[in-house]
Amino acid sequence: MSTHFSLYQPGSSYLHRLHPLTKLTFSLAAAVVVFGGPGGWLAALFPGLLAMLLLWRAGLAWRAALTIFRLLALLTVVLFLVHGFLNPHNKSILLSLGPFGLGQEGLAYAALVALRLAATLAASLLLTVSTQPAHLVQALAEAGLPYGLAYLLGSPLLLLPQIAGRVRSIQAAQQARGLKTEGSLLQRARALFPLAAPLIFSTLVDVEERSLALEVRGFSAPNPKTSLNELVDSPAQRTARWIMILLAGLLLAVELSWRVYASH
Amino acid sequence: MSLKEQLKQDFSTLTLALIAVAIVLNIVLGQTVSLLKLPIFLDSIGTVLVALLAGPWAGALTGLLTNLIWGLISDPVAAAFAPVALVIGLVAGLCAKYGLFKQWWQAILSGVIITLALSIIAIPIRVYMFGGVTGSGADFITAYLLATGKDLFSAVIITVITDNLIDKVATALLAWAIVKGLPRRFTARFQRSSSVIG
Amino acid sequence: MPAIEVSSLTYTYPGARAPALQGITFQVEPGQLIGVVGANGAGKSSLCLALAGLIPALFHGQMQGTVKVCGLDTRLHTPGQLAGKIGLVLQNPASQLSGMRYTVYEETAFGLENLGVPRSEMPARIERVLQQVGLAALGERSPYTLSGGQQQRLALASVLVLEPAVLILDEPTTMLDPQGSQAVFKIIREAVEAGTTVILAEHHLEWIARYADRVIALAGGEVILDGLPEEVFSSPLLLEAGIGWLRCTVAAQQASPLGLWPASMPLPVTIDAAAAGFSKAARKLRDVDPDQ
Amino acid sequence: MLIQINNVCFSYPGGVEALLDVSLTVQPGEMIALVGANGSGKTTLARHLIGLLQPQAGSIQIGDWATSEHAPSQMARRVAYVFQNPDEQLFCQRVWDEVAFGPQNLGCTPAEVTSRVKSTLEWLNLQAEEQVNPRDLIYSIRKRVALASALVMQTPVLILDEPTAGLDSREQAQLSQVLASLRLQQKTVIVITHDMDFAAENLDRFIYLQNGSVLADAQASAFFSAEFLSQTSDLIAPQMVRLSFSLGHTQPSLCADQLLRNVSTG
Repeated sequence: MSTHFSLYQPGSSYLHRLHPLTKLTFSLAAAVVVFGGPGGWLAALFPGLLAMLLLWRAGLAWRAALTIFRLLALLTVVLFLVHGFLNPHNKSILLSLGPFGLGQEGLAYAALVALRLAATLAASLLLTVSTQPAHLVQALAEAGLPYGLAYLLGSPLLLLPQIAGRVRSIQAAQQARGLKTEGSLLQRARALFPLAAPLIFSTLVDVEERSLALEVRGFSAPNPKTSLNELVDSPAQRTARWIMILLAGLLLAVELSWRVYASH
Repeated sequence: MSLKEQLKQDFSTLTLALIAVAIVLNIVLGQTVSLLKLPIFLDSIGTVLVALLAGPWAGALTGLLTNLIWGLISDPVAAAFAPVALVIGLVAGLCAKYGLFKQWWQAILSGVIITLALSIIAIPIRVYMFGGVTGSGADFITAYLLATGKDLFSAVIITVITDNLIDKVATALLAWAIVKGLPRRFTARFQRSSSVIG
Repeated sequence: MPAIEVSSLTYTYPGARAPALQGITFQVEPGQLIGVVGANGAGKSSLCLALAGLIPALFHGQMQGTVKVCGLDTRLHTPGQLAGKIGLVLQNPASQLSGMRYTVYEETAFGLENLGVPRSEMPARIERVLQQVGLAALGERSPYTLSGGQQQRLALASVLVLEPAVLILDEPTTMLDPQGSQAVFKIIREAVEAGTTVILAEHHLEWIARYADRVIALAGGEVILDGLPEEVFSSPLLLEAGIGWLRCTVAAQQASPLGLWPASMPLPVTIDAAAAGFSKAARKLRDVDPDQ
Repeated sequence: MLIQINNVCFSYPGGVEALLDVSLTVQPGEMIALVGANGSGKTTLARHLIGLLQPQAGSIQIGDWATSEHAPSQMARRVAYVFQNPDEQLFCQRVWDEVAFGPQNLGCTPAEVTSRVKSTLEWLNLQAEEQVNPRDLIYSIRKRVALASALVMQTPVLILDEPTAGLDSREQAQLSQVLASLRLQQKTVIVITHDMDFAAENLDRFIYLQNGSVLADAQASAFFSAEFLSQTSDLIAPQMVRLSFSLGHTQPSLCADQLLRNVSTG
């Protein structure tokens, strides 16, 4: 499976051995705390640092940091530019460049948004970098997620390279019939249907054979399913999950009631 | 037909297999579009196709899962916009159900309706979670509007609508043309496709 | 109890004008290898889907008559219930991968997991079937990096691991090269020797003529011939139905008026039978005319 | 149209199915079978001929055009390619538009397009299917539509990738007639195939690839020598050839009449 389609980094650190639901709960709880929590610097900083610490102990911090940089660098720059210069709340101008002034409030707001995104991303990477997608899907299925949904979460990832490979052979086939893919916007727009339609048609018509193959392998068999791979879980992790859910729920409830109270 | 039977029918193995590849098409078609350097994403074509063939619930699920999976495998920012993708599928399915995908001009109208509906969800997410920007080309529109004195919220409203209008209309038209061109024996297996092919 | 009983099976796809299958009746004893031949559009695939119980369950449409496999009426059992009894292999290797598993070993386990086979029993069954299809060494490989031929053998393994009593293959070698095809045919023969009943729809007439216990020829959705390979593959009906003969049979037929094929011998349907006949005729020519 | 392939080397980014120093000359009007196992480089070589792939070393000339200097959409004027899977090519709502797509891209006038499409559909007796949605046709007829959409380009060179896969004997007979008339029109035809029976009866020169290099290049009767066949497991010789050898003939027969002549001479 071509790795560039997944953030998963094979390994055997303690993080890899943690039950997928524990890591999923941490990621979701962190997101709730960051965006649903009291909203100050601390609410963003704490989950992010905790996630990076856990990643660091598993030797995955460097890869996570790189991924965060790759995904957020451009966004952060744009945030600072847009809010630094254009945020309506800018009062105290730190630096003026011609008609525009760099507002302190705008910069602070941009920094907070960037920090929140980085923290949530770090928490989600804790899950995605150390968990093989199929194991996450299995964990969800064992936790009662309907099998059909588990299939929908698991299979696209593996079908991706197969179907992506067709884009090139379809382009070849149409170019062999004189289709031009460069030139004016209109010409390129006209080339869209001859390139997109065969990909969609061949993929959709393929669905019938794919669903037959699943049926014949007992996909909709009525009996409870078993699994070859055993996911190690422990009572400790189970309690940890409940604690995280309670904490996040508590924080959210406090924040909501505070906002309701403050608005009257 | 009770909701339970409707759901059971909407989510047969065939529909599940359809949704799985539709999720892949949402992700892969971006490649074809960038190959042609066109100003659209086509990242919800699979969602709309499923909505037309298997109904609003299946369409909504396709959109939701596309962004969740895309977030899982390469860009967690996309996961934040999963509710937007859900709305695209739901609204497309409803448009089809009420006969708004029979003719090509109705598909354009549906594209506009989808754009307006998704904006209701996309704008708050973009403002509160991302401070109004996502690092894509559309940020220039927001920046320009802010520079002309608009407040962040209204700047983002205009950005989201202009950014999505062309793409969603193109997506609706393409989906309509595809369903029209699908083999008769294939669409016959989806009771809901009759709302498009009639 | 016969492995398969089909009685006056007629089926029309939804929205289709003409029926795809008409009044089909035949029985198959366990452990037999049945070849199904027919021109494109004659109903080979529809018959395979009906025998696998996927028609009418998944395709709706109108069906008359009954299909019983291992004594189970396919209209009274869902595909999920038939999964352990009937295996089906289709034409495109890549689209038969589950899309849920990362290694050949796990892909083979997919069916066992669906049927709820206990985890302890899985390794033995998986290793045996991977040995059977010659993929034992590739257990840890990703199914998506295999060649077409290897993927088709994996499709076979992931069905044979359920130990079905009946195995149906719908043109399994069309997308494979000769080596891939021979490997698939070898696995099919071994499955038959192990007692599995096999229905093989194929354009590759030569292999069927040599190894099938019986051949059913279809045209326009009806059975036009049902008999031993020697009878079916030398019947003029096959030519009219656009199925055609093997080239060695055609050669022998052209040879008989020239006295180059022994009148006493039936037309050959295999290379070996043709070689035997022509060498006999050639010897007779030399005895009659020694100085040649 | 003369084809010159000079010392072509090529490997995919992953290093799969490479071409190793392939040199071939194809005279106008030759009917060629490009054979070998999957992954031996057959399709890779064919894709070089229409400029879809550019060699890392060496060059390819189609007439006076070097494929490195002409975009594929230009090469489409000289080389038509029928791909193995018709479903990765067909996209129109009607067979007529599908076949008309190529000539329209070449800039033919509407009148020219109509006459070309009409004659090509008649040639492949697809008139009845003219207004049908290609995807409502069965697989083998879709293959014929893909063939028509290449023949309508009326190019001097034609490449067919596995044209017989999935065809029944009547459809194969029809394809033989198409190849026969292409031979009369002095077209250069290159057929990638595993079907040796079909190739022996319709094509003349056999080029055998293994791991990206040309191991054998000969006329049919010389190609199917007992010694060569014993070395390779990639090919299954035509039935008539195997029958000749098991009858002890020295020369392999390629069709029934040839075999009967050899049998009668004892």
